[in-house]
Amino acid sequence: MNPVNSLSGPLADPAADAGYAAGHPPRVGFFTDTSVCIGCKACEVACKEWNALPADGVGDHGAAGDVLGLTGMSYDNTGGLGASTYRHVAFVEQRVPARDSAPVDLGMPSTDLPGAVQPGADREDATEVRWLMSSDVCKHCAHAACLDVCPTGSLIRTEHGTVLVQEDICNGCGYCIPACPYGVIDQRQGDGRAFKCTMCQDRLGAGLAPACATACPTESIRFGPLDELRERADARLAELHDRGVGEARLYGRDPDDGVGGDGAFFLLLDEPEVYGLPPDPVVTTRDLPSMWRHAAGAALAVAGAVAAAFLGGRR
Amino acid sequence: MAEAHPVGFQWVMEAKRRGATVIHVDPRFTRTSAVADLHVPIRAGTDIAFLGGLIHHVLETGAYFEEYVRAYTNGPMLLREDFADTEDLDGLFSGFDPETGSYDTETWQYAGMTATSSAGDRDLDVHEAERGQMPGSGGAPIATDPDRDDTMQDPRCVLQVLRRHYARYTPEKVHEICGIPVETFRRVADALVENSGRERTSAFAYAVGWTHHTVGVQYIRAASVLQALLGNIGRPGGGILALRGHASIQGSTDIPTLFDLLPGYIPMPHAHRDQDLATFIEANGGTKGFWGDLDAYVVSLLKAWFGDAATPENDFCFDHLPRLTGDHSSFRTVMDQAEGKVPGYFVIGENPAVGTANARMQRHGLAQLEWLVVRDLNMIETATFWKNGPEIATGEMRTEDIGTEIFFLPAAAHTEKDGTFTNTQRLLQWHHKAAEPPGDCRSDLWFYYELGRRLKARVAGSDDPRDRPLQDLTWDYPVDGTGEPSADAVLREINGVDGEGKALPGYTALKADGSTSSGCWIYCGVYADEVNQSARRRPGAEQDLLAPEWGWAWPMNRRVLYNRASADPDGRPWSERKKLTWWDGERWAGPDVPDFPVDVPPDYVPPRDARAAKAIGGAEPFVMQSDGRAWLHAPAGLADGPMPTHYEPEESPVGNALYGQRANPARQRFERADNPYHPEPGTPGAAVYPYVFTTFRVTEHHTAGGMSRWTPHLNELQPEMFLEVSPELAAERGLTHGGWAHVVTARSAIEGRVLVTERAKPLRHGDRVIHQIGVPWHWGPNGLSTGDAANELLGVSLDPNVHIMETKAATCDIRPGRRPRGPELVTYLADRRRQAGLEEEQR
Amino acid sequence: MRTWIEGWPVYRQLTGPDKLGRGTASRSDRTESLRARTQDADRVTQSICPFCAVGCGQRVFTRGGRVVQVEGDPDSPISRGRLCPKGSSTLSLVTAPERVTTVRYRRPHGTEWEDLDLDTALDMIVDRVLTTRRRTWQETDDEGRHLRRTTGIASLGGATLDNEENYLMKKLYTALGAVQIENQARI
Amino acid sequence: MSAPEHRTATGAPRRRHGGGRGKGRGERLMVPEAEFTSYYGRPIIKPPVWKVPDVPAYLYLGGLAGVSAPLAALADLTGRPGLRRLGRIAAAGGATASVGFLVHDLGRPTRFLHMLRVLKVTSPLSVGSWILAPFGALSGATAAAEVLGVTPRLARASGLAAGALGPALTTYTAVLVADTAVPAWHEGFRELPFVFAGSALASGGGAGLLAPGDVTPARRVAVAGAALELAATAVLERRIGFAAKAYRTGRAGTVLRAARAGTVAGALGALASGFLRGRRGRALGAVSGLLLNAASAATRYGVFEAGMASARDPEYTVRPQRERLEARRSG
Repeated sequence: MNPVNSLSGPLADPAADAGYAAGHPPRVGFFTDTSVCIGCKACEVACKEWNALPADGVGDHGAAGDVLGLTGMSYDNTGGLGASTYRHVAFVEQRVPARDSAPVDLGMPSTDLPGAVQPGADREDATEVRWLMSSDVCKHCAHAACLDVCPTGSLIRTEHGTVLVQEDICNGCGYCIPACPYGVIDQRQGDGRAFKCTMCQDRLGAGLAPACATACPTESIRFGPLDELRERADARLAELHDRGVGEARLYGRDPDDGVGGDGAFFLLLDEPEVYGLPPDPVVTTRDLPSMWRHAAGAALAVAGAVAAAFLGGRR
Repeated sequence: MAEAHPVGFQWVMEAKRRGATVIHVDPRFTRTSAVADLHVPIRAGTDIAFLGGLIHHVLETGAYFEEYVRAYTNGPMLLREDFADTEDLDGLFSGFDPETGSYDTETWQYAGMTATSSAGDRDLDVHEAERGQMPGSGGAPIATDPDRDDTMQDPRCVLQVLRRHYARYTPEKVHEICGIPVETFRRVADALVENSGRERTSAFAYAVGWTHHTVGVQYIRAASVLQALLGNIGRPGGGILALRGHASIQGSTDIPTLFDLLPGYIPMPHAHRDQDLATFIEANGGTKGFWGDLDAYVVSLLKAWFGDAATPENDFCFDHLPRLTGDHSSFRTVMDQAEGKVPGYFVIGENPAVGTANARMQRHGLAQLEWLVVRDLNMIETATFWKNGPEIATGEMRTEDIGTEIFFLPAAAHTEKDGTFTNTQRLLQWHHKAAEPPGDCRSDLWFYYELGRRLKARVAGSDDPRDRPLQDLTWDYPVDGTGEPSADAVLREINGVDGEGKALPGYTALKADGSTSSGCWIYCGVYADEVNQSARRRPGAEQDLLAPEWGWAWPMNRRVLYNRASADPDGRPWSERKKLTWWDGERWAGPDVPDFPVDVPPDYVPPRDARAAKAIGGAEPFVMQSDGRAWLHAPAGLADGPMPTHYEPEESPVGNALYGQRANPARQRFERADNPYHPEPGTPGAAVYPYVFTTFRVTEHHTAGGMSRWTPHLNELQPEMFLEVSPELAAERGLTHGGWAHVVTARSAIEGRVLVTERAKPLRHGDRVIHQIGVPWHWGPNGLSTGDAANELLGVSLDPNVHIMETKAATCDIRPGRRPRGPELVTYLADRRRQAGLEEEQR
Repeated sequence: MRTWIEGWPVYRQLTGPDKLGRGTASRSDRTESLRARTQDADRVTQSICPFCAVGCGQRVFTRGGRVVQVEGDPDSPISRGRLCPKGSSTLSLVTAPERVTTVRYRRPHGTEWEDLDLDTALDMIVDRVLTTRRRTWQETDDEGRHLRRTTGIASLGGATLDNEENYLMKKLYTALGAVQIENQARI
Repeated sequence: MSAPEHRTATGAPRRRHGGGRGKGRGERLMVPEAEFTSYYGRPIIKPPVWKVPDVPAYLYLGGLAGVSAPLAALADLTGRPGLRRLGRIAAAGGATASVGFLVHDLGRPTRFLHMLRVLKVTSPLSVGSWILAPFGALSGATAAAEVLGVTPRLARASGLAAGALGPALTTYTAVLVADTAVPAWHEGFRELPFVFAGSALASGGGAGLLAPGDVTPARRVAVAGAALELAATAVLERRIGFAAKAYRTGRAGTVLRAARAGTVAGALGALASGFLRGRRGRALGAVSGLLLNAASAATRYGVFEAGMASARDPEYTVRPQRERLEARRSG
């Protein structure tokens, strides 16, 4: 049984923690294996079609705000997740040493890439290009800061253990937006409310997989009960390591991490920040008890200071 | 493949997961390269040198599948003494006529043939220059067994000729021509050889990167030669897979809306003084193999079209068919349009104003029409060229001056009509109508049915003999309440019926006596048992991998063509791992429909007077070929050589490192003011267009954009025309990432945002660095995201066999900043042409 | 009153298991009534993707005669239910507000589109075809070879046409004697 | 949007912090500084959509109201009608305006009442709403009675109740900003309540200096608040590591430096005004009070801007996390 006020650490059953009775559906999620992602963006389109999301930015070149028009960020003209973009495919182009040269750990960002060749130099054989693609999505954290800070109860934990914005409740206070350690949720311009991936809550209810996972041609996006996905991910990681892909690593899989494990986790081929993901996210509410204690102390100081000011005679 | 066929690519990823090696050969580093085990950057337009290098490697290291080559290919066949190779003639084969720019192919034949060579050559009424237009469906008719040497040691045998032909395609030459390092080349060769043979197979997949060349057909031929040598044809996991780009582009060639073909790859008849049906059959059919039954196919087609009017007495209305006199292909036609010779034009679900090479010429053609019918989902550029075409902006055309009358008829979407698409693996799949089309939107089936109905009504009482074909045309299709004709009934007509009006089971049931009809013999069987077989939808999960009960593949629902070759000459599988079709003692067995007469045993030797299907020996898997074998050397059927030879593209920055002959000598060129070509490499003006560009597609758009530029969710993903250049080229030309640049050719200049990417890699050619620019294909002035069309840049020069244009390799210049606008563009281009020495030459 | 107070999540927080208001207590009416629109479709029609030649299976969901969703057909052994971005955009393709649904006519030298009745348009096209055909008919060439054709009417078709459509096109054009019949397949 | 920073489409530009101290200069660094990698320099977290001046004003006015209420209540009890009257009006006015700014900032203002749909202790904004709502009602009633001159007993009771809630109003806003993933705010979650408390005291006390009659308690409150704010800010900047840069640089740095100067000057002025008699003292007190309020508002705005800046630059998110990760790996 979860402690009812759990704010961080492993959480076996987030739905139970949110009041769902025993027998609720298992916690479901996504395992996104970026090693087989071909960057086709079917997930982005299928998501927008299903959820009837507006396009953000067609024909608008370089206006302020989110990324519009050609970004120059490789083939990523989406930029990031947002209020009308629940799936975002990142494209990272890297120059790396040719595979036939001595193996290097490509994952460590702390050094220059060995063998890097300056543009203009002859790069025949010396290096090759690596093009990483990864479909990002809301992580549906076990400890979801967006949910916990939401003052209206618009953001809830569902029976599937996912995190959902209730459109009929949200009043657009915007608190969830900076609370998210991944920068997922955002306010839709012209609407005012906050939106993010729902894991296709309506489809889940009908026994369907979310639109993105349904479309994904190469099974880079897998949907299912989280326990099964974690097993599958572990097996895939071992397989890749066996094949010499030492840079493969899982991200968000660990229930001991700062958010209690993600409901949507990833197999990455480089450090998370390369893909625009925080390397070690922590749910902000982990520190909330301490924050309240400090605030109480400070409030007492205010009360004390005001009271003390009235001590003594009047002038 | 990951770029343009992502869902098909799932099977490549599946294979990779199971240990397959995936190699991607492409001038550009694409999404496919990103997940391939090896990306091999290649100079655009040099694939035959690369494939030739592999053929050289396979022959010189003895890595070919000898038993397969001996039994199933024409490797042992002896060639005529007077055949001369490119080795002897510095890049030409024997028989070239420099005046007509075409080959007499007689010397390419096998030795010991009693009949003289191919159909066209016997057909004295057909002019030499028209022969390229004869598709040669059946290949060379062979009356007797040619001479052969089964040891394959005779210097005149095909295998030895092939070895000599590819002798100079060494890894070092491949490096020089293609820019592929020797070490990389060896990795490819090793992977290919290691994964071919009895136990393993390799497949080649290609798309328009191989076909859009002046030697496009020979690209595919080169892969065929290589795969035949390695024993990778007719076997599971083998083959050469065309990844076609449109839902029914395969169907569009099977039931062709192509000038030179009748349904089922039957050639259109040529102009003749006195050709009757029998001589047409004799000239075009084979004596052996399934082309030997051409008479049954043609008669059944004529019966399907002209019904009771087609009788043995009137040659089944064979004379109702119009006759060709040469090239009537799209490009030829457009040039005729531009000269005002073609008043009427139907454009149906196509967008040549931006989608076809030398788009400016296309629009000039459109502007000279009297009337134009455009049918499409969206208001495409072909319908609006008179309003917002680039020539309006440059002042070359004025709307008021354009006399073209235009009917834009909105079309129904695939969800709004019944019908079949034939996919890239020859699979016919029925799509059911889900909703009524809105407003005036109608299916193209409705349009043509209605057009035909009204035309027939108008000529019903005519006694003009010209109208007879129209009067005789069968045109009775049931219609539903909305007037929509039944696609099901049309499919049934395509399948064909017997004398009692029952649907035929397959093409072997077709008769030449007029008792059967079939609108397309290769599709015969799609309505077998009076069931629309294309609409079968037994879930894949309930079937084996071939899924024979999903849709229907022509011919006869075979999923792997020539699958007889998956067994050895004795009918045993080459290996247990790779078994597919085998002789079980009584018949050919296995999960697939055997591509072979099912009860002909492996040891069957046809009697000398046997013809057609009966003439196929029990160990001759290539049943459509007149000798039953895969052709390493093509004795007929090709206009530009019996063996693939490396030629440079029409426009390339360097000369041919192998031969004196630079480009395909038989290629089709159009020396016209509106179709200027760049100077040859080495001439003074060549430096004006120093770089290579190659056109490409991205996943987010579809071809010229007619179906993708109006969809918000696709356009936001690729919102602007861009140009891919390497950092090295960006530095050389001062291009800024994210800024504007324009690409210039003698035809036009187009602009786009610069994407400087290390995926683009300059290649070495000797001491020269070759820069290649990637130009995506999808934009035009209309839609949600707009931009210049790549086709503005391209000139028209064609493959001589199939009249397809070269879009994948040409030369250009690139400059920072946007292109000049308005009339300035015209002067700008003319200035560049003058610098290149083209303007005086042309005008 | 009781129902009203029960509708107040704070009350549900205080009385139910979800003290922190994270789940059950905070659920809204809309959340409780969420349904996939595919569940409410009148009909599911099996179709084939109209873009490339892989031939992926599609399921078309319609409600009240309108297409409400298009997604991959899991039964297809070719695509196994998956679609690429273009295939996934099919709903937008067939329901696009930009789609033109009426006949548009541009008269010779005209500067604007005009409206035209579909039936009239068909008759006008029939007129044009017959006139042009008669005017440009070639019975024989200069050498007396039989031609029996017109080179005055050309056609260029896209490769998203159904086989049945291509068949009627080729059949009709051939009977008319038109030979410049071409297709995307060559382009 | 073009991406002028990047010469190519190549992703993950690697930026070395502490520019100019790179390898090429022959310097030997004690500890090689970790490189910082991001996705095309794009922020990792989403910057708040909260608008200026709505949210800084909401923070400031909450503080002003939260201190004015107890000040008024105690002035009432100790017979300082001037201070009482001004405090009651400031409390009610501050609370009302604060709510006004909050509602204005909502994406769906008509759904303001949804704030009271749930009571979530995990949400500082929920808790704050549940404080602000009764506080607003109580202080409003008190001020109404004050202005209308009716029901002084009831006004005293409601004023006391509002006064008791007031201190909470001053510091929950610090939790509100700290309970986010915004590095400059979250890292300062221990200090920010005291910064806000001090700033609130300075503004509330400062406002009290405008009152007629004896304003000694207000002066003390103002000076103590200013001292607390300055001290807490100093501690904050020292203790929160890399995120402190957000408070020192850019617009936030400028604003906060001005705020600090204003606070110091206002506090000194307030102190001095206690030694001056008559109108000069009162005038100096009033000017100081206004200055303190301006400074207090500037502090909140500066804190707000520091947070925004740290949210926009991915380095604030990545570097501390990366260092934490490396420390965990090596330790």
